Amino acid sequence: MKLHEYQARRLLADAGIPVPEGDVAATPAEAEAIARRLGRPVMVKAQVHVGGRGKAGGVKCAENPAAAKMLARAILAMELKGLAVRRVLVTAAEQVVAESYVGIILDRATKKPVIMVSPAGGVEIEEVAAKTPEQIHKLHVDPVVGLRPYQARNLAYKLYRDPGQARQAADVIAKLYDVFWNADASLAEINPLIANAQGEVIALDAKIDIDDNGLYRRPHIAALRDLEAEAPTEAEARAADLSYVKLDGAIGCIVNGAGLAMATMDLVKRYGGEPANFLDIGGSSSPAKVVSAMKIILSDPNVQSVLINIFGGITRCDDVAKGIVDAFERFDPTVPVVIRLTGTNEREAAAILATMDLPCAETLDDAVKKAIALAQTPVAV
Amino acid sequence: MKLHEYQARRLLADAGIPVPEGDVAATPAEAEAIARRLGRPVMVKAQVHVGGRGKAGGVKCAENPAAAKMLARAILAMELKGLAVRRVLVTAAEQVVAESYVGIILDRATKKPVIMVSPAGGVEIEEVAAKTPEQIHKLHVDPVVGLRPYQARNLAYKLYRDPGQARQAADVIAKLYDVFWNADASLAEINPLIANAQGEVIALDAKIDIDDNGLYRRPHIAALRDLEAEAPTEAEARAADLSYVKLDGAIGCIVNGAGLAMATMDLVKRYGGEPANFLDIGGSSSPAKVVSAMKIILSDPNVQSVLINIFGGITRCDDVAKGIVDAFERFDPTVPVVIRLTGTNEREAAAILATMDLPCAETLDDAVKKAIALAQTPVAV
Amino acid sequence: MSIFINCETRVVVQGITGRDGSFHAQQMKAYGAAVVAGVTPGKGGADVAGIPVFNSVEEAVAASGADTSVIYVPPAFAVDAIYEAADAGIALIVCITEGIPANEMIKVLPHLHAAGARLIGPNCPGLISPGESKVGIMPGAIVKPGPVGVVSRSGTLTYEAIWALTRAGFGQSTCIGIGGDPVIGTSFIDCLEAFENDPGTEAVVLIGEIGGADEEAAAAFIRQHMSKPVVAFIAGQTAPPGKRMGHAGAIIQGGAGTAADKIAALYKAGAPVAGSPTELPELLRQVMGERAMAAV
Amino acid sequence: MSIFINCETRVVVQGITGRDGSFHAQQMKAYGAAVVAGVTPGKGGADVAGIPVFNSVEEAVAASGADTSVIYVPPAFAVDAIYEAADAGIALIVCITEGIPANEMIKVLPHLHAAGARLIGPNCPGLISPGESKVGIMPGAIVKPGPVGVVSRSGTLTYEAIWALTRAGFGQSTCIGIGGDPVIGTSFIDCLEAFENDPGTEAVVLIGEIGGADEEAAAAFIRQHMSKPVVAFIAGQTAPPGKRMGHAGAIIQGGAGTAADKIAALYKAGAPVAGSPTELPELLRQVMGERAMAAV
Repeated sequence: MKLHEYQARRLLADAGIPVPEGDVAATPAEAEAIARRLGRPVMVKAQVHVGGRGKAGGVKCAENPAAAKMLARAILAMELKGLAVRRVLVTAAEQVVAESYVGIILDRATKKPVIMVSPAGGVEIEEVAAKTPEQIHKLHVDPVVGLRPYQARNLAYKLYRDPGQARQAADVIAKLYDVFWNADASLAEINPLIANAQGEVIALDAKIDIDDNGLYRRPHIAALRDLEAEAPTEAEARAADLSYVKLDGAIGCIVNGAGLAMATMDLVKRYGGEPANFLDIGGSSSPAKVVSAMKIILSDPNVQSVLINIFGGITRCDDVAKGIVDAFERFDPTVPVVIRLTGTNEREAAAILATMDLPCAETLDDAVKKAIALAQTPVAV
Repeated sequence: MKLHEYQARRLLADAGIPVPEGDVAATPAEAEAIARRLGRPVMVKAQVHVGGRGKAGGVKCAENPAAAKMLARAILAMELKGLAVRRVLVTAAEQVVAESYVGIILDRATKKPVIMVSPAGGVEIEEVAAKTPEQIHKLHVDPVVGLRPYQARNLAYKLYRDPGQARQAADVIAKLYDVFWNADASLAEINPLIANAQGEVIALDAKIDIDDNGLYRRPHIAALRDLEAEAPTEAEARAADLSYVKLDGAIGCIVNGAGLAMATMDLVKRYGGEPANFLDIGGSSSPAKVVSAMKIILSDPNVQSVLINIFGGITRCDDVAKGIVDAFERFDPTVPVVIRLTGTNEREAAAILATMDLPCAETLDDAVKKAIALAQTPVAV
Repeated sequence: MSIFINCETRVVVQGITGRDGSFHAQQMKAYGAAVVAGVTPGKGGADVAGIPVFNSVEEAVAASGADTSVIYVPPAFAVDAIYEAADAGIALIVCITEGIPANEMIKVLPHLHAAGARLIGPNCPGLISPGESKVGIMPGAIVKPGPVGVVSRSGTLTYEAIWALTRAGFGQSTCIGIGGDPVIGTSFIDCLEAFENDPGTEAVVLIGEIGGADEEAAAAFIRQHMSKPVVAFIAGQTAPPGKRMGHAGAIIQGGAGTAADKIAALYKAGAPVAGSPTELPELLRQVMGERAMAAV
Repeated sequence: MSIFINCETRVVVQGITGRDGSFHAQQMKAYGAAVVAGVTPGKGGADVAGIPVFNSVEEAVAASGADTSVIYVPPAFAVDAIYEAADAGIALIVCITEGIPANEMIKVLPHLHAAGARLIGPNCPGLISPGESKVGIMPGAIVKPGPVGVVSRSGTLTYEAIWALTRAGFGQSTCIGIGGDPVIGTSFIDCLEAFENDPGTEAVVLIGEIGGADEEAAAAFIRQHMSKPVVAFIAGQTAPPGKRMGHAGAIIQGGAGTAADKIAALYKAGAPVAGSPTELPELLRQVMGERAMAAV
């Protein structure tokens, strides 16, 4: 789960990391009020889950409250890479003397959190990493011991020579690690971490991604989920405990298991079709999940045929068959539905579906080919 | 630092461990009020740092508030093993169905916290340990991993067969470990942990000792120190950062280092004297500490001579000599003071003391013998 | 022959009285695995389909001599179950549970290493050595004994591949699902090494997915250390690009972990990659034939 | 000859710009120890009496080749200094700092073990190998080179004993104060074993105190493993009875840790115990003479 900047900023501030004063606004008037309260030039920043906001015009500086209002109106009317901007963050503009980078990510290879810092922070940090890797300093943290104060301090001295600023940066790094760990984050990043004209070290922008598996024990983080930022079908899928990503093709796919779902999509492409979605109904699936999945797929106007591919292990094919029958009764699909059920209780499933006369397939490849062929044929049901 | 039962009980309750309702009282009227509020029979328990309170008559049951008042008055008038009772804990009396024992201590040998539980709790627990050691179950906790829930649960099943009670006991054990660890305790003990008639598992008595080295980072624990429970000279010594224990002999000892202080006392005894105290002025001692030490020793009416034994390492003998001069000016001692200063800056020290014509000694043994000899001689200064 | 488990494996089921635990305990037993004990705190003394239940793994091990554990407990308790198994001397721990926070996993792995225990999973289907034993949830009906080792990050995709092998006449030595989480106890490389050392395995099928760099690491291992042929399938060529892990993700990861990257790495290591799971038998026929010829 | 340190020991002083650190850095240097670097975060680039100061131990080690560290930082920062030294590859860490919570120590010790570092202390005077090197705060003026190893839990009491040896003509191989805290990095036994293996040591003086069971453990080691003679002194025969550690203390501790217990254990192990530190030379004369005769 990705947090918005204003949410990540709040976690940082709660942990004691200095951030610029400010607040989030959903309307131009709110933005103006915040700017007035701050009483100095402000930054108005679009709150959407896309990179490169600044270059896309989603981050602007306003000299006064009236300008803040005007800019907020403009930004709140934007769509950035297809996502509507529904909030802006309004913060006091800081005089940036130096920009550095601090990021923490869980490194799968070493199975440790890795902290990366660079004195060359800012938007070009990836270029810095590629061209001058010696400017990126990495530290793998022993997850059992945690980040030791001396380690935060040594990293901080890579960013600042001035002991006072290094002390501030060490404090920021240590606290960012705590935020990362205590939120079950998979990523926590401050870019840029700036020094301002007064020598203060401040987190100017923040990015935090959360390990969804940790949400059950972090209710305060789970509460931050921005349902409006998701497509409605994706929110509906999550509510039904389905894993769903909408794509642009014509072949709707309902599969059990993420790997098999991806393999099914790959075969759709291989045999000349385009998948309409990724959809994993998960392990021990109930008939109700199949119904929800059918509802979501059938609501996609691009879908010209549906492929149900189930390899029963924990999932019982008869459960899935019952869900299919139920879904047909409820939604009466106008597109062909190709069914391939194999594994646990496949005979019981076949018996349940026998009366429905649906196109069936023995193997994965056959099922995919059939779904593609039927999608190209206009069907009257 | 030892906590009183009512203080330990508060730490347990704050951690979520069930304790009987109640409160601490300094007067019979307060005890009566608590008993009235509880509205049921109560225990009135002397709050002093001695074992065997119950056998000494310091723990009584009162059927009603009037009885509580009367018993509190009697107990508050007691001296247990030389310590005045200044407070009583008044708690709801519980019907005890089963008594078990839970204790956590830092085991020096294995360098791990060790949790001990026994289904045979109560006042005879040490006898249980000696006679039926198989009734004592021990678990060494990996201090890096901490106590795992399964470990607490497995210990709990040694105490209760009933899953509900075992679950409660596991919770108590896990929370007691947290209290132990987060207070920097060297000991945390619940004895007895009882099951009452309703099947509830409750900590009926608690004992917590704190590692003094941890107090700097546990201000809420440090604030619990009961200065009134200490002899005034010991409190004065602590305030001056001296380590002091009053004894009954006639030879006052001022020494740097605990080991050397003990060895000096041993020699006093060996050569026929009795030490009046243990006093360690610590490592890098200032003249002011020597002055404080002299003041405390000279205030002891039993003291017939004072032995100052300093082996200079970090401690500089000239610092000590300056303190001696200062102390003589302030207190004009009427008992002989034998001085043995050796090590760092001993010549400078000798120069400072040269005019004072005090009895000096080269070796430890000589110094001790001289202090004893002078103590037996009436001296007019 | 097989890796990690065989007919002497003695299994304790943690969470045996739960819905999944009790079902799969019986499935394992029905397949022929020696399921010798179960654990559910508070249910000690009960039994599940003739399998005795204990309050703790320690008691279960003492009473049954179990050397392998399989965990079917909810994510909030699964990591503690792993600690308990390792501390009780269990040598192989198979964690089926899905949804364990990665932070918990990176803390427990060093403890397992110190205890000398191997963890498979979490979030995995476990493993099956056809005709020998089954620990986990893989369907016993789709396997048959034979010389092919199968290792996979997936669940049902693995079954698809195994079923294709079985139908084509390729039996398996051991099929193992290592789990799809970012942090897992046993890697592709661990399994490849075990298959390389297993006299009963003649070839290996590796089934990967997009994301991470485990397949690339496996490819490097294959090139340097595997004498036995390996064929592969990688799922996710058409998957929507994964959510980027900020700048940090780009900096820490060498490649992007795309299917194309992984396929290229495997080809370079001499491991042909199938376009569909159903093509795996044909690839196997080629590499095992080649090898047989090379051996002549 | 000596244990743990010798003339090749290269010392970095952690907390070198503090009051104690700067004083003792100079004392060590004056004694002849190779004090090659100091560390104080934020003071990198400065120097203390010609010793270069670095921001981190890592930098200090890289620049100076230090292999031994001595720590003079306040208790709130001392444990982190120990981690830093171990992680920087320091092999011998001597922690002078007093007042470190025992809970912190029991957590850092396994880390040191894994890093292969030895810790002496905390709350100790360090060690001195007369004529070779000095790491810590022991006064150089009271020692002289010779064949007697000295190991002690005390500070000034150790000086008293060393001074008695030196005046009586017994020089020392190494004098080591292991520290008086309940949890320390190097035990009596570790030192006895090192002295036993040190060709330059012919006899050992052990100085103990009441409390704990380390002297009893040392006695058992002496009996089983020491061929070299050991003489001892135990302080605290007249000390007021220590505060009891509840029932738990009584249950966990075998004996009460009294001076009488310890003296009895040592005598039983063949290690005579002096009544006063000044009697140690006479005891040494006896045991070393006995040994000399035994060798004839």
